[in-house]
Amino acid sequence: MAVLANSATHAHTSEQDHEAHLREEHLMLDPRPRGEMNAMVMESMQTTSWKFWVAAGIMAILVAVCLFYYWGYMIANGLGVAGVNRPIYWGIFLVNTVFWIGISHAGTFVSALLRVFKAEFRRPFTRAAELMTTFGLVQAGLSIFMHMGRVWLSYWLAPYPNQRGLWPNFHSPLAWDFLAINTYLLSSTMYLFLPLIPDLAMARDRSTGWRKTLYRILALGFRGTEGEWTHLRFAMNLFAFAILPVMFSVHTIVSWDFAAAMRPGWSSTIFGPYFVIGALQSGLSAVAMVLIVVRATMKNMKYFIRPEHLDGLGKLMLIISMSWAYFFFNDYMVQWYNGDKWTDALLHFHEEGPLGWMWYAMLIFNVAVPWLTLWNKNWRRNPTLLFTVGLLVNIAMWFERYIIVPTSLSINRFPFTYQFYKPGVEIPLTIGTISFFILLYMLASRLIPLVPVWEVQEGQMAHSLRKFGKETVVTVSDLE
Amino acid sequence: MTEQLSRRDFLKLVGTGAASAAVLTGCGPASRYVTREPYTKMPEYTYNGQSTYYATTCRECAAGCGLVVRTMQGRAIKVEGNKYHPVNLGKTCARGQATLHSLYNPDRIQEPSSHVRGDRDFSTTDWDTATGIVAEALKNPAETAFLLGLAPDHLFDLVSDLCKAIGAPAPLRYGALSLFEARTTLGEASRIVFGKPDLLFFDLGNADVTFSFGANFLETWISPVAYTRGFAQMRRGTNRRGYLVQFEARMSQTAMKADEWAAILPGTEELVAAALGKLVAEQKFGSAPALFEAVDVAQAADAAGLPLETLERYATILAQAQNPLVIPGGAALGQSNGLEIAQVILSLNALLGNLGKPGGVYHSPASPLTNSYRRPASIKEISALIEKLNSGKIKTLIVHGVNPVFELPTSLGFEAALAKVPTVISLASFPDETAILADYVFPDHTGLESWGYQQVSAGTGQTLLSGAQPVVAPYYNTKSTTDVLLAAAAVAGGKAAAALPFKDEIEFIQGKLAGLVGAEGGFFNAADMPSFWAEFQQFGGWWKNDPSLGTPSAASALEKKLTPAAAQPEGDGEFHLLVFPSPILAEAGANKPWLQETPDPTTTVMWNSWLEMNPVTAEELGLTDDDVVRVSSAFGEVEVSVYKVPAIRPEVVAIPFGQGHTAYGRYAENRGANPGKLLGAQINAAGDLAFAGVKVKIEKTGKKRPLSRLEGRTRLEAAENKG
Amino acid sequence: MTDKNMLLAVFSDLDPAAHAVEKLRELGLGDEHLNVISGIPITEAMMGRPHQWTNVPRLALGGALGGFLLGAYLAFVTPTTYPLNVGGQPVIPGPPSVVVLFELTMLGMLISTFVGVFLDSRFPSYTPKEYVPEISDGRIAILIECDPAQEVAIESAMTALGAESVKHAEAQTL
Amino acid sequence: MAKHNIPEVKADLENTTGIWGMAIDQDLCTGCQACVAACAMENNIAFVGETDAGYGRSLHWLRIEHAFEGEFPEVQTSGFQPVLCQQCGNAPCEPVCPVFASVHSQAQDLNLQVYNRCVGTRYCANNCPYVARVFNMRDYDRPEPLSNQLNPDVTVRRRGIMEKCTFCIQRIHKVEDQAKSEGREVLDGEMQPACAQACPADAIIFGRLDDPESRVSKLAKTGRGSQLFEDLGTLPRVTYLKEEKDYGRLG
Repeated sequence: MAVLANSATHAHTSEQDHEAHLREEHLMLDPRPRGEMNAMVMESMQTTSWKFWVAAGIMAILVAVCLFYYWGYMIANGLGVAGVNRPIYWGIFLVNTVFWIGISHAGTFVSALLRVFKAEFRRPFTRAAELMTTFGLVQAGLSIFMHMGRVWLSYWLAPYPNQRGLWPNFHSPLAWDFLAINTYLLSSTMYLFLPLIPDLAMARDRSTGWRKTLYRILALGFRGTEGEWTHLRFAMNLFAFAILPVMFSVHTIVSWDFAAAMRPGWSSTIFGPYFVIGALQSGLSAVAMVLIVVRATMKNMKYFIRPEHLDGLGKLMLIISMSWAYFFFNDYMVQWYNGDKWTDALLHFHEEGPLGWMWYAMLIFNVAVPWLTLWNKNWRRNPTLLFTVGLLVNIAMWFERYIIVPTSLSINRFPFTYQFYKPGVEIPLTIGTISFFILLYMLASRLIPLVPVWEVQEGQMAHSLRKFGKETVVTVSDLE
Repeated sequence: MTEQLSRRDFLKLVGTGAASAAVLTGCGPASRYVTREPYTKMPEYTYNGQSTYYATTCRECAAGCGLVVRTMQGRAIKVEGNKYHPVNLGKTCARGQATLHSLYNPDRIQEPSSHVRGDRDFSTTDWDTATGIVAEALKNPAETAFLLGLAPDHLFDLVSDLCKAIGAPAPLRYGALSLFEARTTLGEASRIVFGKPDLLFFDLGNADVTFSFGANFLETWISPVAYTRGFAQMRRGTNRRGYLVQFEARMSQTAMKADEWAAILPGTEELVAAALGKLVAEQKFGSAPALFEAVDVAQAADAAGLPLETLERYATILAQAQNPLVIPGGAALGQSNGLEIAQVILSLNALLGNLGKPGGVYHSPASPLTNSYRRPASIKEISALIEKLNSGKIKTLIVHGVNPVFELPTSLGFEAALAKVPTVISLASFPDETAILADYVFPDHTGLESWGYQQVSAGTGQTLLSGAQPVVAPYYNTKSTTDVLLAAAAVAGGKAAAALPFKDEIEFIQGKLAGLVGAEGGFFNAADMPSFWAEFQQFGGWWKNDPSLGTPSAASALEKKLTPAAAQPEGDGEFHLLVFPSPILAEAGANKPWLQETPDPTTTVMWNSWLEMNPVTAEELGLTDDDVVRVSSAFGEVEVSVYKVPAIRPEVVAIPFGQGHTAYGRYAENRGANPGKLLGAQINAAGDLAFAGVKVKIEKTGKKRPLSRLEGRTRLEAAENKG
Repeated sequence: MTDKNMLLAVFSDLDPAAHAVEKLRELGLGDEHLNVISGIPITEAMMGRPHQWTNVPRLALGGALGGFLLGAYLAFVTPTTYPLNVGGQPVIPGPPSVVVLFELTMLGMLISTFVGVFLDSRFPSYTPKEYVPEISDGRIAILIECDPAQEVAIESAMTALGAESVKHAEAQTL
Repeated sequence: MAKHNIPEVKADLENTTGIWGMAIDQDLCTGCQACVAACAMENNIAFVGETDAGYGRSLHWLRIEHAFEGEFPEVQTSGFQPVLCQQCGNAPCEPVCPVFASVHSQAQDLNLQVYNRCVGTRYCANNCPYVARVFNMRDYDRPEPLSNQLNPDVTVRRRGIMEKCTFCIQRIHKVEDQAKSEGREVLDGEMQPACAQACPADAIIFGRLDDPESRVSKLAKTGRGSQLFEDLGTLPRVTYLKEEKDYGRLG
């Protein structure tokens, strides 16, 4: 559908070049017929090389061994096979929990916040990001369950009374966690599903066999009537607004698991926003990494995901990195300044202890690397470079949580009890959660249209080029 | 909880006890004709939901603390102290607490067995066969030798009577603790200085200044619970808080509790004590007695590695004290001149004038059964036995209550001598090293399943016979050694049968107690044996209400001339080796899992041995924590992990004794190192081993073996000083 | 209305479709007889259609209220069924109650919104419906309910306005 | 709403003395570990073996801390300090448990750990400033017949459960029941936890803090008394009487 404004009839060649450049640059200005885009997305879903299956097979084996076997082994033998001890009662499982919740934040952030503020570059990859939210939360949930000493009784956390009328303890940050993470998991899944319905209907209309049955069931009978669109549009808008505070609350509550505790280094009022920013820091980098992989490996994705998107994500990453540095310094400064000797000991332990390298690596990867690279537009648009930066930032953010959880737990008010933390079965289980995330994502990429075609089309409808004086600029109409 | 018993209740109880004893008499041979007596008014045997408490005597060491064991439905649940018992007044040490792990040890020998020496597969026999084998030995008295432990005393008395009657050599008894306490030396010194051999009673509780020469009385020394109580009393102080100075090269647990630790070089105790004597005498009386005259104070301080001013300050403290006390401990006496050291220290007490005074030195009360001090065998006597074994003159060796293969210094060659004995019978409850090298193991009951008594020789001022009764029925097919010997004597006939005309162990013990029936001044008075016996069991022994301490007299001790000298160390190594009994494991605790897991008080090491080394020394040798080193003396070598600790002289290293078993059950085996392998055979004038006079070499092995410590290693300098 | 016919006019562009709606109104068809089916959300205003009623906001509000009440029950009532002292905090903790209230309010609202979409749209419904797959290729279809007599007039009007096809809408399995 | 006597304001707690309490005289404590062994025997504490013990997983409810300070020959010791659950009146471990496994007993004013309620989040242990809690990392082996010795009054814990010193609450109950059946108050000294009962130096004194005449109350009020990290406001029920090094302190 051509909804573009007419270009000037007497355009200079250079202006035509400029216009062509703009169209090549921006997906929104490079419309293709909806049918073609549909076909491209369907094709991307259904074109699968042997490499994909090899990779998925490896991931499946890793999941079976590293996740399920080792977890079963740990359940059968107790947490003794992990590295936790006294006083380091929390180890990598909680590092992973926080890490995966962090990853999950980016999906919501990209999809909801950018939707609320009508940041148009979000359109082709909202779904890819939302999938990360859901699958990331699955890993976070698994990691929490791994962490529990008696996971077979984990349902006791659910809000229901025992036979004596005893409910869970809502004084406990962990009980809030239970509510918040469940709320977030449910709402992010619903938020993933709602915009997916029209795309499922689209897939239903152009598939056969088992896929047809699957999409038919999932599309729920959606046709696209005025009423259906109205309900859906309202619901999506409401979700976009409402899921943001839920997202902030989740990571804030996770941070309270630490901040509410009476421990040197943990008892910090800035942990809430610091954790939220940390989550975005790792999450956005992960989104960038996933998009780069999707773009490189899936058919037709180079049309939908363009350097402009990497550019946009790169900018966001830079801003978030700066914010992270701000919060980190804020936290560090106050902890350093207050002079409490245990906190002082803890900070020394962070920096000069046996894992001091980790502390420095965290700062370099989280601050120095993004700041030195992402300011440059060309570098931001370079997939390899952005992927590397994203990977380093994610490693750094994992380190950050490692420093906050097991390393900080080494230090308490009784030097007599100080111990080191040596991970045991945590290592395969961490590999297991990463593999499980990748596996879920790979399977989803075969089953779910990764690009919300209707949103792209809607965006392309709204975009046009307009001349202001001699300059042709991109113009966006507000269709809602 | 134990209940307070009024005397009237008690008399009622005696009646019931006697009646029930009478009723149960006819119950056949399986049950005793006398029954166990609960500590409080509790139904005997099982009563659902109710605990029954039995009084007995602890056998984890020879101190003879009274225990009250809580049992429930025939199981021993918890050990508590007997609050009336004069030795421990309701308290226990860690080893006493863990005695349940002896009773319920998974590695106990469960039935009489024979086996090929060194083999760990035992083949079961029955008790009749066992009795026959022991009876054979009794038929050749001259070729039979007994080696017994320091507990229980009733068995030692029985064996002594038996040997005397049949003409066998008198039984020898010793223990690793008596070795490390150099008890013979102390007794001998008492004989020389005070004219009476005795394991003296040091009234720590009433002393206001105590100088201890290596006496680790808070750990294992003689009667640690009693002395710990004395220590607490001293600290609380009647007039002022007592002051403790510990003289030893390594800061032991006792030294950690001392107000000052005087880290003197091992072997210089005589010099230091004599120098103190001279300085004190000069301060107090203006001139030193002949005994201390010859000592050069400055030289003594120099030899000991102590600043002269410090020594003088100590002397002043001692001289100004109202109730000063000087205690000679094992590590000080285990030197080549140990006997002289003991004499000087006892004489120093005489100089201070504390003999027979509160806070001073007393003669321990005699046991109610004998008048004489019964000392353990010295190493000299043990060596004589070993020689005899080697010569082939002994055809049967019967071992009970000791583990000589493990406990004796390897250099004495006990193990080799054992091979020359045709028949070795072990009566051990556990498959210890000696039992493994025996032909037969006829397991005795463990302490909590046994009858018996212990003649308490130290730790209390009251005359005391501590009584033991089984708190539970024997868990396995074990048999009291007393009963085995009684049965064997009957089978052997002749003099043996005549000497032991007792139906069983109870009758034998009652025979020994007969003299106490109707005795005056006791905790209880009973007119006849059944009543006495019931109360004896009920209260866990018989003791006099009032102290009966003797006042030592040292008429001429100070007049003797003495030229004090430093000890002659053995070996050419560069480090003094200090072997000390592990405060937690002591001689036989290694097979009790909870004792293994109980951290050492000074190092917090669990489940293993370590070599204590000053960080300065470690740095010189390029060693750090957990590095495995080879410690070698002229007699052997062991490999052990290094533990750096500033509280030891740089020229001294220390290894705890208690680990390094090659047998003795799953919890003890192949764990740590046995420093007994390093000890020589040098003895002092009293015949005790100069175990503290060995010098060793230390070599790096390059290996590392982390020690399990309760204390974390992640200390940071910044967090070092906790608030 | 047993003898009503269903026509489905398919347009490829927005503007003709909007004109078609206008035309149909001129032909005397009320808004209640029309329905626009599209592959992208088109606002009612673009098509000149009356505002669509949706219950989802009310349901969301109701859900929020329900969630709040559930949260209030958890926060304020459940601790009193078995009062326990934990760390000297009051039985009904203040700030933590806010957390519980917030989470459950949001959960209630979001779940009811989601459910509201299902209720209002009668999801899931797998009965045959008037539909052509071209719609999800970007076509805009107008579903017209008319008397058989009007059918020819409507068909020609639609074709004139640029409809790609006008045909009897037959309910088909989606 | 059910009736309860839980204070609404934390400051109210400051005025309470607590009910059961302990005083530990560090001047008398010889570090002999009798309390540690007695505690293990009374409370069915599992032993964990060399490797786990060295890795900070031993299940000691009571640990005796000390440190050497300085270099030879100027070596000092910090003194032995038995550290156990302080039974805080205002316990940080309690509110953080999501399943109410760590709760406060109103009757005894003790900090309870409900073993069969515990799901093993280990938050309580992280929030305990005294590092007094231990966690069952495995099902520790207790080969037969060692299990004969288990105290039937104390739950045997399996893997995945937090545990800690209880002030021997099974004994408290026994003594209280006994007193009640005899229609009297509990006598001072009648109740002895296993550690205090064993302590050869009598350095651990246990009793009622709400009885101003009890031995423990009097000791807790002496000038030597202090509590661990009082500034945290946890209201510990254990008072440490500090070690004296002065010669000639009047008794």
